[in-house]
Amino acid sequence: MLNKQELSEIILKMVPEATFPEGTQLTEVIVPAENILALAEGLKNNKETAFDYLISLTAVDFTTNMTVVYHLDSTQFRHLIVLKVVLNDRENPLVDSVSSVWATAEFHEREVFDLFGIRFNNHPNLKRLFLEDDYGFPLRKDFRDEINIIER
Amino acid sequence: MSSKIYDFSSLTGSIDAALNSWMSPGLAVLTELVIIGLVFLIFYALLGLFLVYLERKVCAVIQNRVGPNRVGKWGLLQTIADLIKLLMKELIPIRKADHLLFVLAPFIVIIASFMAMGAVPFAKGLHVLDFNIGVFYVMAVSSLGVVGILIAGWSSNSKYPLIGAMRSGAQIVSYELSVGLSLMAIVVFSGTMSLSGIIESQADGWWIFKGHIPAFIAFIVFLIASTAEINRGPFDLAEAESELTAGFHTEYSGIKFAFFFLAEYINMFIVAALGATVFLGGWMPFHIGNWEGFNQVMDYIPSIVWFFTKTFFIIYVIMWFKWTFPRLRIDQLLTLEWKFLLPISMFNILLIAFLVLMHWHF
Amino acid sequence: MNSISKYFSDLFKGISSLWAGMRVTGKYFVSPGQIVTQQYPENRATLKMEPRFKGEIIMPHDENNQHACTGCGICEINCPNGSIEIITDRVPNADGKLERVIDKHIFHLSMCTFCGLCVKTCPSDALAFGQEFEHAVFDRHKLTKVLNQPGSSLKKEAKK
Amino acid sequence: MSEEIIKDVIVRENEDYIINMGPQHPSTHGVLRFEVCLKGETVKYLIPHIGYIHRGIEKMCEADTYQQIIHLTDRMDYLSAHINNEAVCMVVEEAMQVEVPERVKYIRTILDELNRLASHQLWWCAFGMDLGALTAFFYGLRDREHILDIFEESFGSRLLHSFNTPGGLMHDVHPNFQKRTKEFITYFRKKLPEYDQLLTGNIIFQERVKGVGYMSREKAIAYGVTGPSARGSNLACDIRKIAPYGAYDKVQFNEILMTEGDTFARYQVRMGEMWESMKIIEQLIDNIPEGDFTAKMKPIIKLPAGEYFKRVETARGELAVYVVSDGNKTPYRMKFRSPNFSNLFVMNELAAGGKIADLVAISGSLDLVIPDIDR
Repeated sequence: MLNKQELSEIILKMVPEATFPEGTQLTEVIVPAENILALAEGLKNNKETAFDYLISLTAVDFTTNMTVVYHLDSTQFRHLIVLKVVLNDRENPLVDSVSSVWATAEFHEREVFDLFGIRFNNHPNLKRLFLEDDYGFPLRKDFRDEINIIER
Repeated sequence: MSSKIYDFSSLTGSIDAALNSWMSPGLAVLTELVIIGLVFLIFYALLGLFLVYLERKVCAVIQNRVGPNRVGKWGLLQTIADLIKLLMKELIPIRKADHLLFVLAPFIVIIASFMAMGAVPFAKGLHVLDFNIGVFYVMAVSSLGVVGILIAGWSSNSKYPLIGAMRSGAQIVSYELSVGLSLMAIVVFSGTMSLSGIIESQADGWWIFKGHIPAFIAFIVFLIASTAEINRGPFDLAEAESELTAGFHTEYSGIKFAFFFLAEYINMFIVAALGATVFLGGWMPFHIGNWEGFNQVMDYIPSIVWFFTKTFFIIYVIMWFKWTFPRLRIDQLLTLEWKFLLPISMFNILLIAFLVLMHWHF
Repeated sequence: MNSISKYFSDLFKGISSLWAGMRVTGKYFVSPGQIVTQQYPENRATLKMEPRFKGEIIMPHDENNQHACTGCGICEINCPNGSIEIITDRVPNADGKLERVIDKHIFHLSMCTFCGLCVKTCPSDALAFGQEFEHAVFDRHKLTKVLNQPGSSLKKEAKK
Repeated sequence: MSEEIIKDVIVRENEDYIINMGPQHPSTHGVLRFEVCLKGETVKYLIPHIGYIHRGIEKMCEADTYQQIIHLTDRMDYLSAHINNEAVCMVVEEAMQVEVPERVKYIRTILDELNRLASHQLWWCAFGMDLGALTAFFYGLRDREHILDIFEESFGSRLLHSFNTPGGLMHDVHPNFQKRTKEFITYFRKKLPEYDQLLTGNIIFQERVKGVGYMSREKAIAYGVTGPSARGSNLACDIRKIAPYGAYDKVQFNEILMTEGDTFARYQVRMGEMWESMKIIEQLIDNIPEGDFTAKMKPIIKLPAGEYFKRVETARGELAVYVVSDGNKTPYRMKFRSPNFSNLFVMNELAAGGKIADLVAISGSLDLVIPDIDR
């Protein structure tokens, strides 16, 4: 079990651009989009961190940017870390897929693609998961559906 | 000893004589055919309805439920209500199905079971056809039903029915062997294939008792194999509802579905009747050695009661199986047959032949 | 030889395990014990729901046809599904001041999920759960209910 | 979307025999569709299709206050409704830094375990039915009825009881609660061995489940499988042990682990968990401390701006709640990491190469609840 200090040292070795916001519930790391795959592989394969279990992969629409959030756990050490990728291009957000690192990411990424329209590079099967192909991206804040959603 | 038992052939003989005195012999035979046909149709329908009701009640009691209790007293009319519902339902035609075969299949299934019924000895002298190869005839005819099932599965032009039909084919082809061999055991004991002859040979004791352990093993094998042959749980792979929704009759509706349903229950009756006849002495009362008084009391119970008691006992056991066991997988089903039942029954029949040769049976 | 004994011991174990299962079902066949099926329409007279059973939302009225609802609208705000609508009216009271009273407290049973937030948050305890559970109707509009009875008025003592 | 994104990854060959299991199929336990490619009786591959009951709970949460969210979480994994409620409540309590009374913690833990028992009973009977043992279905439901009666007496509803509320409980449990729970435990301790006689020991059952659908520990981790399904593959993933919440730190219980990784191992884990749940309830039921049933909470809960994350162990695995708050009374973003979502997608790995009957057994042993997948 590593604390925030030790984790940040390891991560900074892999991705020097990473930043660590203060005052968060869990250890959070913000990394640039182009580094996420390398960092994911590093965190999983590093013997000290061994983040082999992706709890959840989701996204948040902050209206100014899209943030992809990865919650990681280690089945060996049971320490948690949150990776964040900020995507400033809201119209055509694009990030590397981590499905080669954690198999479960394939489906979480499909869900994120379905609900946010964030596309993942090198994803083996990026299709919509829940909704129809011509439906919008409902979890984006600017999504409007006059027919099905009653605003309160 | 068996002379005390009422012989139905006197009744049927008197009807025959009366008919012959009224009309020409050819017409009399025709009338008899019509009468027997009508009686059987009614018996068939009533039996099917009753068996469905019985099954529901038995499983309800096993499962801590009440079972049908709304239509009629104790729900006795429930199956009749269901039948009316099925009669009124639309027969959904399937596009791109082979229509002739699609319609034909339920009839093949039901005719096969109907024909097998003809050879069942219900009581002393109450017998439509008393073949000298009765056992062989029942087996041959009852396995005709699989043709109907295969046709039903294939002609539906649907995927689940096809899998169900193929399973059913594989299943019945294999289990036919064990059924045949286990019946053959008793044929070896009694020295005849005629069903009435087999019953007569049990006048001094049923084969399951006087056939030693081999006859008992043959009975168990018969019970398992025949349960498989009539596609009932735990061998109901052809219509495994959790895998194939409804198996070979997925696409059938209304009365055509009812035919399959009815045929399944009648087949169960035929198998139970055959088991009762061959192993449990058919309509022969229960006799114990030299207890003359006891044997006489037993003789007072009509033979038809004996027959139905034994048959329904076997039916109950088959139902008990269904409501206890999970379903087998298709490869396990075939393993059970080819690795266990078939070797056992083959060894068993050799043993029996040896016993009979040495005159070690009673 | 070992394989033969294994064959027979497998056979024996298998049959005895099957027999164990048949004993359980056979036991229940002989003595079913407690029958769990509820004979529903027949037992309607004796069928008592638990006092806390959430069947529907009701507004209890006393013998003077008075209820405790002031029409504050907290239940309407708290309802997650919009199944409560309150139509209020302003009528002059004894002092001549205009006072808010409810005209209609409309409850859409078809939208209610029985989360209980309206009952819990009501400041004057005007709402409660009813034990009625037979809500099937042929017309969906019948599921929209007006909770305050016609001609009912606000219970004055209830306000403290 | 561009064409190459939408196209299928698996190019179907002409001779592939594709059957659709679902959306209406007896063994999918809901509106889930498996597109199964068969070769004879053998499954070549399967593709799960979901979304038939996607209700957009995460979107709906963005318009609801935290108290109102509770009733939505009931409807995700409806068989562990209470545990779902507790997850949201705890994330709010943690964010508000509210200390809930001990009594609430005890009652919540007991209800969690009762809920887990009810869920496992339903799983047992549905699993039996999947394998064709129809009587098992009624025995399981018969015993589950006792738990539902306890729930009905205390909460007024049997399945979807929005009984938790941020800060505590909606109201106190019924005075009969302790007595009836103890009665139930004595009753069920007698009935559970019957389950073993009817199904576990049965040779047909064992043949059907042993060695079927092998899942290695690595595969379980890679696919994010949690709960009893993963513990059958020797993956210690019980949140009740890793990060105890409620009163779990005050009770002794074992985390059932099996090394075989097959369907029978997953079955045995759940059967073992029923015994453990009863042990937990027995340790707590007599020691419920007196006190308030809720902590003091403001009527309008506004979480401080920030991000909060909480995991609980539902009957099917790990439910994680991730809340992004901007300081308003409604969450800015609410994400439920549901256990069944991850558990579902390992199906192809487990079922490929097996028989079609194995597919039914495997999907039964994963104990999928479809509304939890779609959310």
